[in-house]
Amino acid sequence: MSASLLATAVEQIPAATGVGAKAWLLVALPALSSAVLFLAGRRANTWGHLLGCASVVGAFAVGVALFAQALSAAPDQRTTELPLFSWISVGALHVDFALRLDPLSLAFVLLITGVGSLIHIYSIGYMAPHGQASGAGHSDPSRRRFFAQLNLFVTAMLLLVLGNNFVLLYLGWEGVGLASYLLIGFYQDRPSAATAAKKAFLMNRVGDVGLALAIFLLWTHLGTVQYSQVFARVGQLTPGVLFAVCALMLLGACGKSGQFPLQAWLPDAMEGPTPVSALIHAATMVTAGVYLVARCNPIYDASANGRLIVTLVGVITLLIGAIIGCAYDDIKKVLAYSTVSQIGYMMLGVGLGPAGYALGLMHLYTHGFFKAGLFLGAGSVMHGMNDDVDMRHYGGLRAYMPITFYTFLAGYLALIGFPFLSGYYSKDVIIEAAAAQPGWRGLVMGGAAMLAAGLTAFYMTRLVLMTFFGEKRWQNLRGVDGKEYHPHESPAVMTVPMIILAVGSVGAGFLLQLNHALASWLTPTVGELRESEGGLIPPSLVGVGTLLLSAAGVLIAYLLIGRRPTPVVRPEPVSWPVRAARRDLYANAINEALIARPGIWLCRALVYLDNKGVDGLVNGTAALLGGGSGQLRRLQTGFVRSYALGMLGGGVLIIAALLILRFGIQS
Amino acid sequence: MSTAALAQAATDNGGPVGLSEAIAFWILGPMALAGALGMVFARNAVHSALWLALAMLNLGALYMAQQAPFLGFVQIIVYTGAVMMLFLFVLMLVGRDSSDSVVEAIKGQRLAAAVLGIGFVALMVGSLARALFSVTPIGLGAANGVPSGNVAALGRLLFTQYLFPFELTSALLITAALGAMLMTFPHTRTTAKSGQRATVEARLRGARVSPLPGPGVFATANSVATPALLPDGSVAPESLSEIIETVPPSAPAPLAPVDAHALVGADHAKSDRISSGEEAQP
Amino acid sequence: MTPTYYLLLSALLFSIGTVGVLVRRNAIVVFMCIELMLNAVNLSLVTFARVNGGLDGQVMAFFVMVVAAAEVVVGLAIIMSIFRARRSSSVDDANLLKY
Amino acid sequence: MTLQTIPITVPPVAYYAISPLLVVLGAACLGVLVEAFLPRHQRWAAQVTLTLLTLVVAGALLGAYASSGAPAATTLSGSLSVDRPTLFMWGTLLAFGLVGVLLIADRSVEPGGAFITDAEGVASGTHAEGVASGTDAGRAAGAASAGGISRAASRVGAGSATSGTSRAGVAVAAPPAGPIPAGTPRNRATAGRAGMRTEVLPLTLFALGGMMSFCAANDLLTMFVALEVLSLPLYLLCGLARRRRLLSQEAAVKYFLLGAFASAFFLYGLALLYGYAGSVKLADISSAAAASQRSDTLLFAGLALLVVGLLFKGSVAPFHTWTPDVYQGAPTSVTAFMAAATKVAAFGAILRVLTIGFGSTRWEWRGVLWAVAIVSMVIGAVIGLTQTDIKRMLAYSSVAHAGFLLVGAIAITQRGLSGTMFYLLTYGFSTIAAFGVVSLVRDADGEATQLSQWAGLAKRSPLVAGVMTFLLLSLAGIPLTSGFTGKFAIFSAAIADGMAPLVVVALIASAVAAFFYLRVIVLMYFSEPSVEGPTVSVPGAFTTAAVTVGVLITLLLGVAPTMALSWAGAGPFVG
Repeated sequence: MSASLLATAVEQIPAATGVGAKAWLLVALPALSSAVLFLAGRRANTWGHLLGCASVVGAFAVGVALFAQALSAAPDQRTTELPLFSWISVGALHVDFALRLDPLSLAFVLLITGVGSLIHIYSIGYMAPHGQASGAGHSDPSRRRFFAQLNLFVTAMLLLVLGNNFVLLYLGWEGVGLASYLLIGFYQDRPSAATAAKKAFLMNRVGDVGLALAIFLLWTHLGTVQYSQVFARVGQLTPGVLFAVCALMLLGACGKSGQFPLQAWLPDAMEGPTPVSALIHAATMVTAGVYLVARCNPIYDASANGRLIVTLVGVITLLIGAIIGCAYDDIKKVLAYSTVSQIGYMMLGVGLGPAGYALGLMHLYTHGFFKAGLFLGAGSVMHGMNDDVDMRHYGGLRAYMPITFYTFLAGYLALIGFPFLSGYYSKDVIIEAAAAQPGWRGLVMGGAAMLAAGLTAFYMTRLVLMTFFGEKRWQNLRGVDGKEYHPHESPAVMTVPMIILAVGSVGAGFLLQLNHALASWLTPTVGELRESEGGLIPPSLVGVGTLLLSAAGVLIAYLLIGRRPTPVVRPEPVSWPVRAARRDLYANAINEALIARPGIWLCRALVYLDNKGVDGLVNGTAALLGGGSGQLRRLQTGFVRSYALGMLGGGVLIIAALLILRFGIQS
Repeated sequence: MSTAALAQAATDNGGPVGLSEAIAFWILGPMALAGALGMVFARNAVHSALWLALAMLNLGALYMAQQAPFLGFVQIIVYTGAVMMLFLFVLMLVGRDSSDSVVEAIKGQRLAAAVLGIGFVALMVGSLARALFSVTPIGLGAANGVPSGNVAALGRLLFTQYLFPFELTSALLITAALGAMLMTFPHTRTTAKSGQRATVEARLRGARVSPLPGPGVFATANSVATPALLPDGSVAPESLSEIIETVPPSAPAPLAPVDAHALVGADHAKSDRISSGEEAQP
Repeated sequence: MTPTYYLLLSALLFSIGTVGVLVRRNAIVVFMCIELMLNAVNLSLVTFARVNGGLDGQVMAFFVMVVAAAEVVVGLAIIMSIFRARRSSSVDDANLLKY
Repeated sequence: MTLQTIPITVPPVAYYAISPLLVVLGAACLGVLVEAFLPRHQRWAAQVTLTLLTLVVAGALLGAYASSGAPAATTLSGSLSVDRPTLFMWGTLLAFGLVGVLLIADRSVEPGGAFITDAEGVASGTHAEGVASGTDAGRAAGAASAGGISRAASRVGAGSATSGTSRAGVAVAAPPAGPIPAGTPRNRATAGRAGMRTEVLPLTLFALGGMMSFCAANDLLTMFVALEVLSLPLYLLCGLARRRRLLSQEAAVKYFLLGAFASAFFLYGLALLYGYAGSVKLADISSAAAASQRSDTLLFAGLALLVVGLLFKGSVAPFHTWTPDVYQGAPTSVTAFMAAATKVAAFGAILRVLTIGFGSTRWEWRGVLWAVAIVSMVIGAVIGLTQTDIKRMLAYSSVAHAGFLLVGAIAITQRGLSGTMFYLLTYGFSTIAAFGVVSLVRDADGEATQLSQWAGLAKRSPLVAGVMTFLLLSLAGIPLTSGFTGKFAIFSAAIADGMAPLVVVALIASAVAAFFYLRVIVLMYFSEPSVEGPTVSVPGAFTTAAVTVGVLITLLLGVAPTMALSWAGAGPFVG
């Protein structure tokens, strides 16, 4: 079988030259730094964070050089490979440790190292040992450890996107999972952090199992795991296998990217330090699922059903993410659900196939900027507010932290798709492409995406209003540690990255869509961007409708929150939207009955499901395993005779099973 | 029944069971079975050993009936004569008076054992009967009939076909000898054993000549943990027991912070630690 | 009558030995039960040798005896050593390692 | 009847092929002689030199023979089969033996070695003498310093400080038991003075020789004798720990009784198969299965009983129950050796039996072993979650790994064979080094094996914590470690053989198992060390070498496994 497979000509990918031959530095720099920081111990306390930053900035420089080199080459010459060494080679199985430098991976390299550099720099300030507000129990060793782990993450993430085969991808996949686990549980003294880390780990492993199975399937059916060869032979797969591979990969993507039904770990992951939330759980790692689908575009191109399930997952996720985002008071949780929802847009984009790969990736890119900026802004707010995350304790902060406010505002406007900011260019095109799908699909997908855009505008406006406008509710309060709040602007080492990201949030979208810059850059990898046609909703209406819905979202948020004081304590027993809706909208009884009530119920139901259903499932699984373990270990009574009894029982069962299997069936 | 008659039965033919052998089987078999059952049910360990010896003797006779005279004698002389006596010897040394109590400590153990035992018998009997009742045995007439007989034929096999396992058993025997020494033979002390004279000198030149005061003398309780009191009411330091005092009364290990990543709660972990620590065995 | 009855007797003895291991508490008696199991196997081997018409079964039974003898020595040594430490040869008392 | 002599022809022996085995067994006998004739103070050096030399020489002979390209063959009347898998497993066993002997021979981590000493170990095991000498020691200490209650009180303090977590120390309070509490002055003094019992090294060699015979055995009788040859020394070694005598002895008793019980099952299986096939050669059983006119009941009942014995040695659930207790109670260096090498021997034998003897009937037994593999993976992974002792946790990890190995073993294809053998190699080195690290983390009472005592270890010794982290990641199967490549090899073989559901279970089980490895990592790095926490011993050259070798090979097999994989896949079994 393998001989005939090998006979099929696979286009030979040229080896990397010039700067490309140095691409291993990308991975080596942060890896080395991480190893040094892990092993150096106390000695590195004073300079550890600097080394951590320098390595990522260095990697960014290499990435820029690579990008420049690729840019100067002809589009069909931009894909190169850099074989480092033969990793596993036995019989038919051949796995190289080789880097694949192509437009897709380079785009990710720039994002990871670029945003990564900014967040590393920001972390110097955020994790500073002497700041009064950067979390409990900080001291130098924890900062060094933080940078070691953050560098480990960057290494793994770069391997994930740079590998030229699925096994290397899996290596990075596991690596980022591990780093993410460690970083979520960074504040070891908080039980909730440990729980969140555990949950993230478990749900990620569920996804990993899917990815591993998909890789095994590809390997057994194609005899190779290298991208170029797998993609060249996709035609040899039967439709059943093809769909199974698509579905299993999607499972992996769902686990890593926090997509339905494995979304619940992502909001909990906000237990980690805020820079981690910005880098890992907003800009890079959680987009690995999108990367996976985009990377495997030849596989998904071959399976319409495979694409369909991707879009379905995307649509469901973007809706529930947006709805649940309306319900939280925790600033980071709102942003986290927003991330879930935005990644849903990306999944929807890449699930559209050739019509959407570039769009999904563009949104990934712009989202990387503005969501990282928003998280850093949230971190800055928390930094000034004694690490409080409850928006109800904020209010009127714009006067106290102006830089944070304006950078945050830029990210906010970009996210809700304010015209000519980056979100406008990237999100609206996905909505348009989705709406342009033929038949009911366009209607459903486009409609859902537009609705979610309105919801996005609502919850983000609410967040901004509650944080930066209105009464200074914190004046009469004390933090959990009993201290008064003294909001203040963050140091320059934190604000500068925020400013840079804000500039990116404003301008990136325009630049990337100029002459379809990103789309044509990505063409060698994901193919030509194809316009889809045949949607039931006219394209012009989609754009206008999205804008109108967003404006309506902003307006409603202003009416509900901006015009009236926000209770400091979340009203009980009814949740605040109900009360707010009753007070402000009761005149419009029909409106309430038809729209607000069901909306609120849906919202509550989803929050309930999310908290009780998925959380319950995960925690239940953990409890089941733990409890099962506790019960099962009681079988290990310590009595030799019990053990012998168990052995005899096992033996009798085996004899009986063998005899029954052999004879019971026949005679 | 004499062994000669059994050997007679063994020499004349091959497989089919003759009448004399059948009679022998129906006498010896039940006796072996009785020996086995007696071993399991005898409460005294020594009785168990004797019952087992009975079973083994009968088995030896059954070997002879089955054209295996050499094995039969080895069984009786080596197994019953030597190995079982070794058992008895050790039993006399260590476990003679420890009759098993009637109460079963592990819940459901006897019932489960009986059920599994019966199940096992049923499976084995079923498969053996199904496989073999219709098979005609070939018999060892030919194999044992070589000029030098059963023993030489066995020896021939041992040194040709089974040469390697035979050599390998030497490793086993050396291990056994080494192990017995290692486990049970207390070596000479590294310090010279002190004689009577040295002991006397040590005592007379030591701090105290008289015996140590017993616990509880002049005290309000007769527990060994209660120190003796001197006439002035103070505690007699010599009466403090070293063993009891050096061991903290309840010694929970200094617990490290509860492992937040464990899947069980703190109380669970604590109970583990207690139960996995060494409790006094009743 | 066929030699199969020997095999049935052997199966019975083996099972009795097994049950004995499960219900007896004195380590030495448990060990004797294991010896009974080995003896039962020997009976099977001898009978199979006769049924198959080859001496291999008898040789194997011989090997089993040798192995059993060595095992007895090691086993009794181990039981002796734990008896010295605990003053008990009950297998139920050796119960520190659990869960 | 006249006595008549017929000359017998000695079966041909391929001495070159089996020279590694002969060297190991011969050196073991030589070791016994050394023990008998050399004066006490020279024995340790002589035995260690002899043992290490033996392993190196055997390895060199093995390498020379393997590279000579000699065809696979059976020798000694077909008792032993020296084929490519045999050579691979012999190499693996010799390597584990070398690393294990380094750990066993180390005398610097535990002063005087981890095994009982001449006078102390056995004598303190006896009740009367132990209590008496303990009392003597106490009185001597009392007489030496100034008398009075304060003195006694200070002894109480010292006693509780040193025996805070001491198992042996607490056991003193139990009326029937009375070794010297670990950490009492006398124990320390004698420990420093007296050497360890050097008989452990010949015993280790005997066990190694038994393992080598076991996985090369081509008939069931040889396999049975080899099983005993490998088991008896291990039973003894388990009971020889210097510290925590009660636990060690209990481990020995449990291992012995259950091992003898399991080998009786193996033997009964052998008898039934002999009855079925008229021979115990694996190839004959296979051909009889195709041709015999007897009912297959004997074949399958025999197989089942045989498998019970083999699975017991491989610690596959539900025959794993001895594993946690014995791994915990045995001296750590013995546990390391046993965990790595016994697995190789057991799975080597399982592979051979299933491939050669029962390859033709695989469809009948496969489903049953599926179930066994699933049970083993689930039990190992789930019960491991709540363990509080690191040795016990590694034992349950071993049970889970046994399940993974069984997944590879029941795909009796060439790829399954090579994957399983490669996995044995990777697992063995990781686990042997992990136990080596465990032996380094100590407090006043010896090894600190409670997981809670490992909290914050990274702050005390980043290097040891780092090494342990790496090994645990390997056991969890994280890429770039050998654990990943091993799992990859096994699972891809199983998928290729159409066992996808089993692989799904295996992946989930490994995901669950990864959790308890991570838990240790988190504990080491993210928890504050307790004040009275364990220290990390500065290892002697031997332990350093052993752990270093284990870590390096774990890394090497993760990064560049090609060579080992191709060795493992060099050829099929020859029966």
